[in-house]
This record gives sequence, structure tokens and C-alpha cells, in this order.
Amino acid sequence: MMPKKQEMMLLRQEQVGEDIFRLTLQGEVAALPGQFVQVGVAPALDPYLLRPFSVHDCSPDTLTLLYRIAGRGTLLLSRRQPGEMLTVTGPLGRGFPAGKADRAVVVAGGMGAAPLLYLLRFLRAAGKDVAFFYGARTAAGLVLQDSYRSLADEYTAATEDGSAGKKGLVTQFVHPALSGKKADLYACGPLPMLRAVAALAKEAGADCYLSLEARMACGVGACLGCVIRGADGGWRRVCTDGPVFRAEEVFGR
Amino acid sequence: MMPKKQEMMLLRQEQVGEDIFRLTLQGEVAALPGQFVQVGVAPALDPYLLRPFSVHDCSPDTLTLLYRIAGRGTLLLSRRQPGEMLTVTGPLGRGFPAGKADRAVVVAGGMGAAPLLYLLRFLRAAGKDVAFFYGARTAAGLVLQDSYRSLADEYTAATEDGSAGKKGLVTQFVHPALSGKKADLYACGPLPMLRAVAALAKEAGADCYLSLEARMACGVGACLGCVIRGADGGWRRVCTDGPVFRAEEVFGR
Amino acid sequence: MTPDLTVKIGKLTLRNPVMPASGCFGYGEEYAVFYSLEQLGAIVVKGTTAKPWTGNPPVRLAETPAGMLNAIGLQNPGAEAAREKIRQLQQYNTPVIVNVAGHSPKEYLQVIRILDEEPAVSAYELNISCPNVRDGGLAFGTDPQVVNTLVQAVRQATEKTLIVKLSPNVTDIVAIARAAEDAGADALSLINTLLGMAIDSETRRPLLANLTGGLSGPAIKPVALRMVWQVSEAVHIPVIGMGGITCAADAVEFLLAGATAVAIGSAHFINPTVCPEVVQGIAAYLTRHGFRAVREIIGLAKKAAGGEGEKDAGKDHCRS
Amino acid sequence: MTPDLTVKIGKLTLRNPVMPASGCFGYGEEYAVFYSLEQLGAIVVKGTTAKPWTGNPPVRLAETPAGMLNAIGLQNPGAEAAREKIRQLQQYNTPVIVNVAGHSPKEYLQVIRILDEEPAVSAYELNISCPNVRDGGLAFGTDPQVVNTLVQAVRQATEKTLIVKLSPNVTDIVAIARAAEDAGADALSLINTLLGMAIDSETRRPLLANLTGGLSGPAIKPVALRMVWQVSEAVHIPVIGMGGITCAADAVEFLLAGATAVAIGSAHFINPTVCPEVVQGIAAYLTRHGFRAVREIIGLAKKAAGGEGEKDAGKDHCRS
Ligand SMILES: Cc1cc2nc3c(=O)[nH]c(=O)nc-3n(C[C@H](O)[C@H](O)[C@H](O)COP(=O)(O)OP(=O)(O)OC[C@H]3O[C@@H](n4cnc5c(N)ncnc54)[C@H](O)[C@@H]3O)c2cc1C
Ligand SMILES: Cc1cc2nc3c(=O)[nH]c(=O)nc-3n(C[C@H](O)[C@H](O)[C@H](O)COP(=O)(O)OP(=O)(O)OC[C@H]3O[C@@H](n4cnc5c(N)ncnc54)[C@H](O)[C@@H]3O)c2cc1C
Ligand SMILES: Cc1cc2nc3c(=O)[nH]c(=O)nc-3n(C[C@H](O)[C@H](O)[C@H](O)COP(=O)(O)O)c2cc1C
Ligand SMILES: Cc1cc2nc3c(=O)[nH]c(=O)nc-3n(C[C@H](O)[C@H](O)[C@H](O)COP(=O)(O)O)c2cc1C
Ligand code: FES
Ligand code: FES
Repeated sequence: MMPKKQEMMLLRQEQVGEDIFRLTLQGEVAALPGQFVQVGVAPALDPYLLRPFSVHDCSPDTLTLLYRIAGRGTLLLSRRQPGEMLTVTGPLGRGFPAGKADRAVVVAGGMGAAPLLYLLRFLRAAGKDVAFFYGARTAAGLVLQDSYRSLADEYTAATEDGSAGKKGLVTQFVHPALSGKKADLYACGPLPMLRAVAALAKEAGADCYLSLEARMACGVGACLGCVIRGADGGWRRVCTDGPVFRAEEVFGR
Repeated sequence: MMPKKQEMMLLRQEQVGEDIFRLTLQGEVAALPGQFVQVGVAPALDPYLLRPFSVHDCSPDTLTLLYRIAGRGTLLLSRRQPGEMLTVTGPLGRGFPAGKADRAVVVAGGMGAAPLLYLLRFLRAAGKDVAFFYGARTAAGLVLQDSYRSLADEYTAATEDGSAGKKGLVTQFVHPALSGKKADLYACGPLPMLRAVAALAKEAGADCYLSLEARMACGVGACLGCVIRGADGGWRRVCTDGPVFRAEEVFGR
Repeated sequence: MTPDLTVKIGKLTLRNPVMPASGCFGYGEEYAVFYSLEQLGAIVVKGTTAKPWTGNPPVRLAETPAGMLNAIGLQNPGAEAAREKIRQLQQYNTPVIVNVAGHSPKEYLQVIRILDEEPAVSAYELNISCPNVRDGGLAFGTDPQVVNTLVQAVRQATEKTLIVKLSPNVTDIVAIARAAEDAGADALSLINTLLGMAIDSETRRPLLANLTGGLSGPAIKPVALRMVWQVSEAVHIPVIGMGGITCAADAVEFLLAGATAVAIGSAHFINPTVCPEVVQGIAAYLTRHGFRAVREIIGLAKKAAGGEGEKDAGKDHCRS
Repeated sequence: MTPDLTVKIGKLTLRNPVMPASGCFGYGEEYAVFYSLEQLGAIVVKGTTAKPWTGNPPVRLAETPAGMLNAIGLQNPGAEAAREKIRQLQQYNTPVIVNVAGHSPKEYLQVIRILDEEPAVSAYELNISCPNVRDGGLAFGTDPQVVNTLVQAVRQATEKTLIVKLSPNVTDIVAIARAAEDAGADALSLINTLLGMAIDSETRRPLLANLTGGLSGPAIKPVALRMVWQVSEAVHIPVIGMGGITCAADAVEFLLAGATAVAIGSAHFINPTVCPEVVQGIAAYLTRHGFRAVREIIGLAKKAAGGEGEKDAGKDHCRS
């Protein structure tokens, strides 16, 4: 779908965790899983830039975002009330592809879970067998677990401090899920986690798709502000060449 | 009272006319009638400056403002919700004095009515005989008439287009109220109205107190941004030498 | 009657006075999905150099109060590759202005040489905020003599409309403007970004890998307006005003200050359809105030101010 | 343990590095009702001239995105009357810095002559953004040679701590800074306001009666930080950083960029108790990060940036 700019009405603003909110807007942003939108958090010139958020879920008449208060922009966003209008541009970027294998292993780290709910829904609709791994530092970082669990065939949660699920880094528990049937790997989370997932994929010979982040201005590929260095040494714009990249493109083979 | 800066909770935000709101905040700003406060309209750096508003009413635990949406700042203010905190500095400036005469004639033009409700209350408490004149361009500009009427011994409304009260400029109807007992004159409204009131006062030999406006930055006399030229050719800071001035100080004798 | 929005910049007649600012619009394709670029007065493409430039390492962006810093470092594919992209823009039947950059006069001239035969290129905008490697890295745009020499050289190399884009990081922008005019520029555009910096108090590091970056957005609008006012009354060629425009009222302010056209940069990042919205807003403004043509309001604030513009513009009074 | 906040500026030891910026704090009395001025590192008073100045006609203020313009025009009661006000400040046991202005070197020297015997005056801050009437109205602060001459003359006239306040409206602030240092300045303060303008699109007039005014507030912070960074590594005397500080994090950024102390201007207008709040915030920051003294963080962002400061600070890379 072509991106467009629209004014969307805020329907619901739910606190679903410590500092974590689920925001539902009215209207259609025909997004693919892994795509994102740019949101005007406040009707003023400060903060100036839009804020990028992954599509957490979407339907023909709603768009749902899942976000954490990370600074001033997200704080202001969390104060917006039902009935208010927000400017939203999207869908933007390249999402997750359907993949070739019948099995999908999806790994979420903290807020990296945001785009993966819609991905689970999409994979399930495509008839895949889905294993979902959800990691966070502490129990407080695992939100909406019921929703994620209900969309996965296998569900594993892990926290670094063991306060919920298994104790350890989530990537430690992924290996068995890759040892059987050929699977595609999908992940979103902090960079060290993505690196670990890429290594697992390489070992298993699996296709691997990673969703990245960068500071953005335009979000549409025009300003060249969000580049990261690709494994070939060339630049990639996270907003339009990504945010989802093949693991090799970022970490090499 | 010494001014202070405080965070005040928004209790009520009532629309009382077209684009006109009454805002009630929790806390004490021990103001005299005619004094004003500086309000942070939004928790952001844009708009940057505070907005000055007269004390419309106040009690030991509330502060009430009456304001019109005049631009972006007041628009943002009108969107603030009950429970939110606003930064308020005050009381600021010199208010209306009690006056020497037993009778007070008070003239309001449009939003100039804002500081005069509290003045009426104050004059009544001082045992004065009060005549209140309330003018606006159209009926829509006359708000909270019942409150004003209940605090005045004589009440006259006028609109330029005759859509409510007498038809004409409110100042046309003030003369009779000055012809009997000696009275002090009080007014707040647009400059041409204030000029007319000052002329009426001069003619009647009455003491006359006018509340003025100017663009402000500090509101406390430090920046010298809000000056107007006094009748003697010298500068007056509206924020600290005013906002209430004796008519002669501004328009001469 | 819809007002006449046309304006002239050098040899070009623009259907309206609104164009994107260089570097904020890529080579046009990214925004063509939002609206037809035929709605623009002109298309201004990314700063283009003779050879490809890789630009600066990330982080390249930082948000600032009512603005942003960028340190893209003129990443661009070079003039040859740019030409292919520019050809794609011909479909929009809108003049294409190529922003030209280089580290030496020779590099600027190479770009002109590569592009000058290309009919898809309507005009050049010389970005003289680039560091002059020969002259110790100080930007070309900070010395009137250097500007004069560079602009003369380019003037001799092309018949196309030549716009010179001024840097605001100077003591006397009027002197630079006059130097460019004297050297044969057809128009001036201003302002480029203000040199700024951001530091993260928590990590205790500059936010940009390049340390400093260019400040753009509403924060700089007052500086831009002042410079457009000063320059437009000091020269006889048209001025394209920019710096912090986010809406039609902002654009009108620049026109009133003396700009013949306006460019919109970082506001694209908060509103991808800002340009067509500003075009419509200017037309609505003209209609509402009874003007028949946008030309009628160019410099009008100066007449209101009693023509005492240059004298008063910051020279005679101590400001604070 | 509460961290050591003291810093030295010339002959003065300040109890903390926070002071109001000149012109935003009157002669102190207006803010003394909000808190005891003993909480300040220093008190900086309004620009003071030999004779009273009436300043500019109103409108003198305009709000801008994340900032404001002022065109007060240095209204002040003159040095004699100022002295009386300054004496009142002695009760706070806090150094008083007098901002000095004039239209000619002679006028600056007259102020010094009137105030130099006054023990209540601890230091001077020369405001060199004033138009130099003799030199055709261009500000003193835009020419290194003129700065050097002026500062030398004042240096010879006083033993008190001499701070020179730099104008940001220049091509090369480092050259001006060095000229002031060479002439004997004990410290530099920067930045003064950027020259700007605002136009009302509806009335089609400039908002300020003076047409142009000085831009201050958060909008200019990136420019101020960049200049503080550049200047503090080019000179050997302390720098007082200012421009857009509204909270402790902003102040810390200036210290990390190389400022020894900070001044807070227009933020007073949005928060009358900003100075003591910033003092407390800096102390909390130091404690949280395990620093024992504010001196430990001065210039720390430069070390983080690998010391390549001056070279990289906007010279070698084309910014956009
Ligand atoms: C494609 C994409 C998708 C995203 N999806 C989500 C999501 O679904 N849910 C969610 O909670 N967050 C998401 N983010 C991150 C989100 O954009 C930032 O948390 C947000 O912009 C921070 O804004 P702020 O004003 O609150 O914080 P700021 O005050 O601007 O910064 C706070 C912190 O956030 C970091 N930050 C700022 N901007 C970005 C950015 N663009 N990308 C990454 N980090 C940033 C800063 O480094 C800083 O440490 C996404 C980012 C990208 C690029
Ligand atoms: C002492 C004082 C008391 C006031 N009391 C009240 C009150 O009780 N109720 C009320 O509705 N308004 C009052 N005002 C006016 C009020 O401050 C302005 O309407 C408000 O600041 C406009 O802010 P804005 O952002 O909405 O408009 P802006 O976008 O800033 O401006 C909109 C219009 O308002 C005018 N304006 C802006 N600032 C001021 C100012 N400080 N004074 C006068 N006009 C201004 C501008 O010229 C412009 O035409 C008072 C002003 C002063 C100085
Ligand atoms: C991301 C970005 C890239 C830019 N690239 C260029 C460029 O290549 N050439 C140029 O002359 N100006 C460049 N500029 C400056 C803009 O064209 C414009 O002059 C400046 O941003 C001020 O306008 P604005 O406030 O509307 O953004 C760039 C600005 C930004 C924000
Ligand atoms: C209303 C006002 C008056 C000022 N008066 C003076 C002055 O008299 N002398 C001076 O050197 N600077 C003066 N300045 C500049 C400030 O001292 C300071 O350098 C500038 O405002 C930047 O700091 P800020 O962004 O914190 O306001 C004034 C600034 C403002 C806003
Ligand atoms: S954010 Fe502008 S190119 Fe990616
Ligand atoms: S608003 Fe600052 S002196 Fe009146």
C-alpha cells in the first residue's frame, strides 16, 4: 500500500505495563507486519519530529500501537485522550516477508514485541507452525502475554532475572525450536539480541529477518538521516530499506 | 501577598460562551482584584512564554480564570483536562484600590469583564453601592451575566448590534450613573473603551482606575518588555506598575 | 477568481512560489507517492557533487527545541547517477533545480559540466555552505571575495538559471549576497542551516557522530526572516526564502519580508504533504485579503514598516 | 557528601556555577521575592550605560517557536542610579556582575569610571553586541580588531574581573574570543542573542516596533552549545555558557561542552525559580553520576569525543 498522511481519532489509550501503553486509533492503515507509522505526538512545534512506531496490530478500521514511555515525546503521547486527533503517516518501510519454510520462529526482546503480534497473526493466517519466544529483563517487561500466547503454537517466556518464565537471555532457549523442521527466523529487540538471533540462524541455515531501529526524521527515505552500515560497507536507510532486513544484510554471512 | 510559583491542579474547565472558558484551579493565590497570574499553557517549550490572565475569582482554595481562545496558547489551555497540573505564578501586578467614594461604577468591555467579577465581590464586601456596565459587540460576548448581575446593585448590558441589552457602545450609557452621588470608576476592556471611560471620569471629576494589557514576558518587572508610554512621556511597566493604572497616568489630565 | 501564483526566478516562471528545500526531498521520488509533484513551483533535489559522496557516519540526526540538527554530510550518488534520477522528474512538467556542492571550485564546475547539456535540469542552486578544502576548510560562503570568484566561474560555465544559496553563519550576509549578485547570480536562496550542536547529558557525548550539524526548523525562522528582509532590499535579484516554514502563514511571512518564492525543508519530515498545503494556503490567504496575485504581497511588510527597513534592521538600536 | 559546586571566574570564586543572564533579572529585586539571591553563584544585572537610556518603543517582545525576540533597546537608568540598586544587592553576599554597554568606547569607560570604586560591584561583563556608532553602527563584537581595542581600554581602566560577552552574529566567534583574551579579558560569556525578526502575516507588519530583535530561548541552544564548545577549546580563560538553558540537564550540557559556569536568561520568564532549581539539579546530577565536584565535568564531552573537537567542529564536513 502507498503511504498516506491522515488524521486519526484516538479511541483507546490503555496502560498495559509499567510505562507501557496500547494506543488504538480509528481508521485504516493497510500495513504489512513489520511496517511502521510516524506519529505526531503533540499539536505543537516542540517536540518537532514525528515518532516512529511499529504497527502492533491493524484492521480495516483500527490501528493499534504498543509503546513504552522512553522520553518526552512518548510521555506527551501517553497523555493524549480519547476523541483527540493524531496525525499519522504510513504504512512505511519494508515489513516481514512470508518466508519459505512452514515453520516460523519468532523472537521478541522487550518492546521489540510491538511489531510481532501482527506478525504472529499474519503467520498463523498463512498456515505456519509458529514458535514464539518472548524475553525481557524483568517480569514487568513482558506485556500482553495472553495475546501473544493465543497466536502461537509454542510459547516461551524468559526474563534475565527469572522473575517470570525461564531465567536467562531469551536467545538461550531458541535453539531446540530450530533443530527440527526447517524454520524461518523473525526477531525484533535490542541489537545484541538480534546479533545472537542472527548467529542462531546462521548455524541452523535458516532465513532470518530482523527489525531494526534508528533515529529518524522523514521516515520515507528522503533525508538519509537513519542510515546504518550494511555488511557490505554500504549504507542502508532503516526507514525504507528496512526496518526489516535479512540478517546477512546487516551482520554478514 | 508575595507572588509565588506553584503547580496547581485543574479542577474544572467549563465552556461558558463561544470560545470562552472558565478554568478553576485548586490552591491558593491570595490575590487582590485586578491582579493577574502567569500560566504555563502546555508542558512543552512551544509555545514558550507563559500567558497572563487576570484573576477572575479566587478563594482560599481555588483560583478561577475566565479566558477567550485568542490564539494557539489559549487553544492549548482549553484542551487541558481535569487532574492535570498547571504551573501558575502569582499574584502579580497592582490591583484595583478600594477607592474613596461610597459608590463604584464598573465598566466591562468584552473579555475585560474577566477581572471585574472579583472586583465586584470586593467592592460589595467593602459596602459600596455598585453599578455594573457590561458591553460587548454581540450577545455572544456577554458571558456569566447572572454572576455579574448578582453582585451589582445596578446592572446594565449593552451590545453594539443590539442583540442583547441596550444597543450601542456601553460607555454611552454610563453617564447617568455618574451624575448623582460621587463615584469611583473602574474599567477593563479595549483601549478605545478605556479612553471613553477616562473622559467620562474627567467630566465627572471621578477617580478612575483602568486595567491595561500588553505583551509580556517576565510579568514581574524584570525584562522591561511590557512598557507603555505614560501621560508624562515616561515608561510604565504594565506588569508591575499596572496592570491597573489611574486614568491620568495613562491618558493625562 | 483564483489568484495568480506565478513568480519568476531568473529564466524560470514558476507556477507557484513553493518548492522543497534541498536535502529534504531526495530526488523527488519519495514524496511523489503522496501527491503529484506537478503541484510544486519547482523541484529542488539533494546536494549533488561530481563524484559520489558517502556522507558522515551515523548518528546523523538530533532533535532540538522546535528544530533539528542534521549531519548527513552531503551523501549523494554523484552527478552522473543523479542525472538519471532527475530525468525521471521530467514527467511532472515542473522545473528541476539541482543543488550543487563541492570541496573546490573545480568540483562545482565538474557538476555543471556533467549536467549542463541535460534538458531535465532547469537551474542550479550553488550550496556555498560547503567547506572549502583549499581555503583551510572554512565554508566558501563566509567570504565575499571567495563567493564572487566561485559564482563568476560557474556563471561562465552555464546559461541556465543560477541561484546561490547563502549560509547564515556569517557576520554580514548582505555583503555575501552582493558578492553573489555582482558575480552574475540570477537569484539567491537563504538560509541554509545554522551551525549547531547537541550533547546528551546522560552519556556525556555529542549526539551527532560529526559533533556539529546544521540547525533547521521553526527554531531558526526568526533568523531566516531577518536575513531575507535584509538581503531582499540590498539586491536586485529575487530571493527564495526558507528556514522553519511549516505552514502557509510562515510562507506568507517570508513573502511579506521580500522573498519572491519560498522553500520548505525539514517540515517535510513532520508533514509529507506540506508543500501542496502551503500552496493552497497562500492562495486562500490572497483571496481572503483581496490580492489578485502573489506578486502583490512580496516585500509588503517593508512598506508597512515605512520603508525604513535597511536602516533600522538591527543596525541603529541595541537590541536588548 | 554534597558535591563541590564552586568555580572560579577571574578573581571571583562562585559558590556555584549558576547565574542569571543580563537583562533577564533586572537589578535582582524582582526575583528576590521568590527566593534568596544567596542561592546564586553570581548576580548579573541589566546592561548599564553611562547616562540613562530610554530604550526602544513598544512592541518590544515577540514569541517565536521555542524562543522569543526582544528589542528592549537597553533601557536602563544609567550607571549612577544603577549603583544605588546594586548596593542593595550587597545583603546577599553574592558577587555582582555589571553588564556594561555603550555606543562608543568612551561610553563604556564612563560606566567603569562611575562604578569602579564601588565595592558592591565585583566584576564587569562587557556587552559588545551594541552598535558602534563611530563605526557605522555595526556591533563592536563583530570585528576582532575593534574588540581588542575596546577590551584593552577597559582592561587598563579596572582591576576588577573583566568578562567579555560575545555576540553570536559573526562568521568566526573563535577569532573574536581570542581577540578578547589577548586584550586581557578574564573570562568570556556567550552567547548573546541571535539577530532575528518576526512578521505578523495578518497585519502584514513586523511584530517589533524596532523591526529586528534578539532571539533567545531553547531555539538557540544548539548554536550556543556549538559556540561554547569551539571557544572553550580555543582560549585559556573560563567561559560562561548561555543560550536556551531551561533546566539542569541543559546546564550540564554547557558544562560538558566546556563552560565553567552558566547563565540563564529568558527561562526566568517561564520559571522565576529556575536558577535555584538548576543549582539543585546540577548537584543531584553530580551525585547520581558519582562526581565529587562540578569542575570534574567541565569539558568532559570533549574527552568523550576523542579530543578531535576543534578539527571536527564543523570545519571538515559539509553538514547536510
Ligand atoms: C521503525 C521504528 C519502530 C519503532 N517502534 C516502536 C514501537 O512499536 N514501540 C515503541 O515503544 N517504540 C518504538 N520505536 C522507538 C520509538 O520511536 C522511540 O522510543 C521514541 O521515538 C522515543 O521518543 P521520545 O520522545 O519519547 O524519546 P526521546 O526523548 O526522543 O529519546 C528517548 C530515548 O529514545 C531513543 N530514541 C529516540 N528516537 C528513537 C528512534 N527513532 N529509534 C530508536 N530510539 C530512539 C533516544 O536515543 C533516547 O535514548 C520504534 C523506532 C523505530 C525507528
Ligand atoms: C495583565 C493581563 C491580563 C489578562 N487577562 C486576561 C483574561 O483574564 N482573560 C483573557 O482571555 N485574556 C487575558 N489577557 C490576554 C491574554 O493574555 C492573551 O489573550 C493570551 O496571552 C493570548 O495567548 P495566545 O497564545 O492564545 O494568543 P497568541 O497567538 O499569542 O496571540 C493571539 C492574539 O492575542 C494577542 N496577545 C498575545 N499576548 C497578549 C498579551 N500578553 N496581552 C494582550 N494581548 C496579547 C496577540 O496580539 C494576538 O493578536 C490578559 C493579558 C494581560 C497582559
Ligand atoms: C536533512 C537535511 C539535509 C539537507 N541537505 C541540504 C543539501 O544537500 N544542500 C543544501 O543546500 N541544503 C541542505 N539542507 C538545508 C535545507 O535545504 C534548508 O536550507 C534548511 O534546512 C532550512 O530550511 P528548513 O528550516 O525549512 O529545514 C538540508 C537540510 C536538512 C534538514
Ligand atoms: C529581555 C532580554 C533582555 C536582555 N538584555 C541584555 C542586556 O542588557 N545585556 C546583555 O548583554 N544581554 C542581554 N540579553 C541577552 C541575555 O543575557 C542572554 O545572553 C540571551 O538571552 C541568551 O540566553 P537565554 O536563551 O537563556 O535567554 C537580554 C535578553 C533578553 C531576553
Ligand atoms: S528517516 Fe529520512 S531517510 Fe530514513
Ligand atoms: S513583562 Fe517583563 S517587565 Fe513587564
